[in-house]
Amino acid sequence: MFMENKASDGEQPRVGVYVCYCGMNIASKVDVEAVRQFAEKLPNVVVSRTYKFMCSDPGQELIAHDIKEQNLNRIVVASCSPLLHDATFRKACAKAGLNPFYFTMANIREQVSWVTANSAAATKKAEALVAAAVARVAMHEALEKKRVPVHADVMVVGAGISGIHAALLLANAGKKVYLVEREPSIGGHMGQLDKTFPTLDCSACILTPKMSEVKNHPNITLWTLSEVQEVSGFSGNFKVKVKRNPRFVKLELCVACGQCVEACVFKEGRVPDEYNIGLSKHKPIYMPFPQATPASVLIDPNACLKLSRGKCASKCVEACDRAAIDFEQKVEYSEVDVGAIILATGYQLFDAKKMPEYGYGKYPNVYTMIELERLVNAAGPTQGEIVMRDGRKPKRVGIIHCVGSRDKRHHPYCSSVCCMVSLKMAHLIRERIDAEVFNFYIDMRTTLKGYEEFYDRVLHDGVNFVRGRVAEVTDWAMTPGEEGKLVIRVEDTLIGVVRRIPVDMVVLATAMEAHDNADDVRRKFNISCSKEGWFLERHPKLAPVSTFSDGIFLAGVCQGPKDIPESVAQAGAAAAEALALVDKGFVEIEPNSACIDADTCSGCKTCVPLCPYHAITFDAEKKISAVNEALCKGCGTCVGSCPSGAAQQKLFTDEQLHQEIEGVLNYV
Amino acid sequence: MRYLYYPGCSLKGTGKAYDESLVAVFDKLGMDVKELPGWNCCGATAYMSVDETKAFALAARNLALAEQENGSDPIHLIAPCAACYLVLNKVQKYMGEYGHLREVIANSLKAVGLNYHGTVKVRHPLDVFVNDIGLDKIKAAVSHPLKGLKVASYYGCQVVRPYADFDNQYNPQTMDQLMKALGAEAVDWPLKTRCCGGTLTGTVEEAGLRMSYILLKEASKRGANIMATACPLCQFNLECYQGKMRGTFGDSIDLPVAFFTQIMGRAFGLEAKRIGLQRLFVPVKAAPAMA
Amino acid sequence: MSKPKAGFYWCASCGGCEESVVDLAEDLIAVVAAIDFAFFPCAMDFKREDVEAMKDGEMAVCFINGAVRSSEQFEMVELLRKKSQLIIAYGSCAHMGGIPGLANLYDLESLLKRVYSETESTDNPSGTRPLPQTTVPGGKLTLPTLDESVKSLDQVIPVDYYIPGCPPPTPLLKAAVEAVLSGKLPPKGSVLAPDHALCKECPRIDSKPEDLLIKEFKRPHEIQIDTEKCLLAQGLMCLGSGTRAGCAAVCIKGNMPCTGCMGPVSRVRDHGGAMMGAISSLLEYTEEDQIVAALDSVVDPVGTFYRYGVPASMMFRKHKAPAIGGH
Amino acid sequence: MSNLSLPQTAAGNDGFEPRIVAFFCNWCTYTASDLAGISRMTYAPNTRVIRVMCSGRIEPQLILAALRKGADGVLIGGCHPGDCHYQVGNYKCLRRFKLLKRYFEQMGIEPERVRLEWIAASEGDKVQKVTNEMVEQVRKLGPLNLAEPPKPHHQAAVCAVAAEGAVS
Repeated sequence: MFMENKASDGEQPRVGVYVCYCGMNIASKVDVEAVRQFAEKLPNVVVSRTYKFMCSDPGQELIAHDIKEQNLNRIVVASCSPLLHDATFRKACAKAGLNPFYFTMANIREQVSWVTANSAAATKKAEALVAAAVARVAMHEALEKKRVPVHADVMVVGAGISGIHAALLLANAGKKVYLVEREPSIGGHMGQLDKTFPTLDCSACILTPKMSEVKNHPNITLWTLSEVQEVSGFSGNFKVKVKRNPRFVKLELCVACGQCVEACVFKEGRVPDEYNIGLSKHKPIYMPFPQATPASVLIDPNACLKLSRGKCASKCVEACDRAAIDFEQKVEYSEVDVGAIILATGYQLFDAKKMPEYGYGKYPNVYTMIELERLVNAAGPTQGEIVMRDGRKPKRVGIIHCVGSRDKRHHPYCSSVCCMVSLKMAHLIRERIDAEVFNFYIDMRTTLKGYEEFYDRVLHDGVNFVRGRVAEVTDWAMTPGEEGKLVIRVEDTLIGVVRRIPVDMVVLATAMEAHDNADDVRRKFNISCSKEGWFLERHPKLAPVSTFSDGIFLAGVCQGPKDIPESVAQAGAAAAEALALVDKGFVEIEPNSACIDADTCSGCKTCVPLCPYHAITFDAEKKISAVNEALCKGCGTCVGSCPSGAAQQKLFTDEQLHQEIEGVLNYV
Repeated sequence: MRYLYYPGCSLKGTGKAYDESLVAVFDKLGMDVKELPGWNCCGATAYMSVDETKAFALAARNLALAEQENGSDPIHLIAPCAACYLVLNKVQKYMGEYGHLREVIANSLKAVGLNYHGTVKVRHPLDVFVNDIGLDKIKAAVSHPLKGLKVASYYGCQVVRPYADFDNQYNPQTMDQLMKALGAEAVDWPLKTRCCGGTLTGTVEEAGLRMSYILLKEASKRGANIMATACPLCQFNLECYQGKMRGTFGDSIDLPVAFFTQIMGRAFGLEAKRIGLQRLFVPVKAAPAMA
Repeated sequence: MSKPKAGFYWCASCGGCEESVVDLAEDLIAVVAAIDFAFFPCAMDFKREDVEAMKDGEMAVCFINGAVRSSEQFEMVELLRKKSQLIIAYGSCAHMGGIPGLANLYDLESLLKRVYSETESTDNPSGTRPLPQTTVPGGKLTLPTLDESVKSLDQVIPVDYYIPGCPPPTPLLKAAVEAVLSGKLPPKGSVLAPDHALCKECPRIDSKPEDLLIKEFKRPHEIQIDTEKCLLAQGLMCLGSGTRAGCAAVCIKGNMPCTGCMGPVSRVRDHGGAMMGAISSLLEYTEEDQIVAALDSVVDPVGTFYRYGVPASMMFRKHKAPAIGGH
Repeated sequence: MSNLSLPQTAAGNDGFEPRIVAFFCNWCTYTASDLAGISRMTYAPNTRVIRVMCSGRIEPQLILAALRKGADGVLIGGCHPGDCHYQVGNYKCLRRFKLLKRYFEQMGIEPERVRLEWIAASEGDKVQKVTNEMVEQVRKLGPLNLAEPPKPHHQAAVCAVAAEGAVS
């Protein structure tokens, strides 16, 4: 793919240095012109220029032009982070016929102008980094990127709305998709919601068609009750091991007629129903919820007498005329090869018990928002009736925002959906039971399309809004009027008084938070987490669905709180990224692998056990060690431990690093 | 675990009963706890509001003295008075956080030939009884289970806030657990940490009175026949002004308010004088099992 | 045609280097036949004046062994540099500072104090110390002064070639002499020995496991050493993996681990640094405290990894050296 | 509580600006320092970051070279244990670092001059904190000023003579 190498190694280096203003991003702190002049005097430097935006076309043109005209054979660009624009400038060099690896970057933005208060100091630091780059690049050599073919199949982990959407897009594009879901049914949180803001269309009505499309799609292999066990390989060539837990019901036979559930020896439900957040109970054999996909019952092995104690009349078996029930099912493991992986593992809700001042779990009439979602839902435990645990219908309801969000004690971030959810719920409550509703908020955040209008509408519904963080929910009656009520104590910061507002029902808009096991998951996939536990995107602006592991993409809330439209949009983006990868047919491997010089290797075997990828083998014939480039991922551990300097890492050779060290120290 | 006892000024004055009962209980539980030699004022209240730094220096002196007793393992300094407990913890925390303050204090300590490395652990007796001694050992020591005694545990504003980590500051439980262990009934009420009126009673009396009244009223309303406190000032406020409250709110409040250690002592069968029961203004005799 | 003249001088050395010349045995005859020793204080009675009398570059080659510290050594090596066309640093001390180089862990004063006052065998109540000058009846006596640090030869004068080893293996000496005579010499600055590590020539290399991980290090006296098995694999601190070959693995054959006298290969910048990196990487542990505990079995890192090379190492000498007995 | 706030600048060694070479791994610490930039967290300008793919590439020779060539301190940043992008590279780094520290003890190099920190990609604030701490620590210690060994020479001055002389 590259032009002939203008600079054969050994030829006297002719370095071109290009210092970027990056608008004012760099120039506001770093004296760019001074850096240019400084660079000019450095050994081997032939050209030293500045430009407003080096990454722009004219900027790149400038480099190409000099390579041709000035016959440059080494290029240094001092601008932003190499993690951002290395590739851009490498391409520019290649276009001008220079092997792209005769290029290096000095990061004078993220590492200098953006983090340094004092201009003079910033300029000095920038100069040091440029000197290092110039010294280092002289040691660079022409390299070739290796191409490796990729698997066309894609895996999507998590089948909430994000996972479902991504999977469908890929499947419709003709890709084979493995969709892995931990729960017995796909649908995720969206399946539990009643209405969706701001349009108030029924959540189930828009979700279920997509769910059945997934079920029936020829290109989608759906694995429910399944979890990813192990991931190996690399971008384009992942090997994924999936653990598939038994359902004890033959999927292909069950038609979800429900006769088995009827027949179960237990006449009443006995297991708190997850789908209804424990507001109802289901039997050991049950249907997760009416629209569950796959449409099949399953058996909870801990609750089922047959499975837990080994003896039961097994009425369900008799009842099933399709003989779908199978107590013999065991855990299965499937291993598949995929080219890309999309993580859409979603979120969990903040445990309101962590804020005892709000009395959740202590006062029966304190609810979480998701509980209320189930209450108002026609398919919910009360068939859509808003009745409290004590059987009363609330006349006054208080909705507390930011429970666990925007709170240093719990989550500093904004969960971003709660304002709108609370508005939606306030509206539904007014609509259904005409109760008086209070919203207690810190700030109202109704930023997206149609949201502010919805807020306005709810204001006109006569919903009360109190700006202030609620101090406590108590059953202590200070006045006779408060007797038997839940009293919300809050400082109303708009009128500047502390108020006590008695209500019948309190609803807590709990925060979205990362799954407890987010840390294990990210380790499995070798990606990073933000402090809060959200999966970390490669770049907040320019690579929002990519991760630091090539070929692994993010969709939905697992990357950070967002609502349904945003999740779906992001799922689309992730699908497109995955598609771009697997459709290309190959991946190019950064040529930073290690190699061991056969002439100087003494065969001491020190490196062999240190390689995490078993990429180094000892040749018992020649009595030397050798690196298998296909397996090497370029960490350089073997180089760092070779006692005779026979192992070297491309792009990070001893020479290059020692030159860099001298560079940062010698000239400034 | 090696303990030292820092009574602080209140327990040698108005809170004498707290001092007596606590020492008696230590004794009964076979804990060898001697008083910190040469202790001085913890620096709370007036000092803190007049000159914070001096107050910290005062508090630090006590910690430094305690540290001198350090053996192989660090000293646990038991501070029963809520205010002392708060201030000692506060200076402990601030010295860790603010290097500048650390220097100031180090210098003032040097002036009296002392220095402090921050190794002492400041503990509240509630914490020690429940988490070190353990409820089982407490149960075992009970000779007169407090049948029928309905205790409203009142923690006050300082014991569980803001530095304590041994109990939940919104819904503390340790004292309630303790009371249950003594065979009493723990009344669940929402005002466990609401301010008792504190020093207000001495300044804006009716405001202070009202706050104390609210506590006593709610406690009795929830069926309590005694209130347990862990703070000499709370105890004083809640008990001594009940007469005045009757006058002010025309509502008879008559609820004995004892130090939780006195109630422990009672359950342990210690004789009344030893745990200072005679010192209470509102006689506890009325309360079941306390006579 | 006259035989080319050669010199063989010793600075701070133990005499082992001279022994290695004697070890040439019968080959010595050939050497003496081919070259003419113009200066060889250990073996023949030449004086400094004889050297001063020479023309510049009169000697074809001068082998200098021993580290350099005293004013006399400075003068002599500079003189010899002038009189010889080639200077060959001979042996670990001239090459890297050698065992005497370990003195760079202390400052001069504490060394003198230790030697002239403190050692168990010293009886010197008046605290007498050697003086650069003493006047005695009949004139002044002078003694050489000592520099603050021990230096390798090339830290004092330009050196053309190095023959490593403590002492240098005679085959290397022989080869060097032949090269000098034939003029078939490698580029200046070369070490006249193979440029790969000892493992390559080690008779035990096959017994070194490919999955070697080390739990703790043993010292030779602590264990019954297996005479066949890789010494590192037995937990002994063998530096063969990062030390220049050319010694025919004599220590290993003597069932003793390599201590690094031949110095590093040309690609390594700091012998001890490279060895520390390699050996520590092979520790089995991942927990910090376990790692630290395992490393405690490395009794004396400097003495272990820089036994022959403190002056030639990147650190050169101890930083702000405290009084002797520091560790 | 103004009287309790920390003094802004540390005292001592007026005018001395420590020079610190930092080796950061690409996936965690270097990314974190980029994040610090993106989040505009200002910190001491004394560090010069050299990027390596993995802290497993960092070896004693690099650290020694930095100090020899004029650095007053060296900071190493890698992924937290268990988080290494290459699984276990950071452990290799830790092992080498621990042994090197032992060596430095003997060589009289103050331990504060060399520091190893695990900094995850999301911990931009930790880059800021650690850098500032390190700079102040080293500032207190003052310049390193290693004793300079006389430059080794293999001078060619006498080569010509030698070449002829040898064959004569």
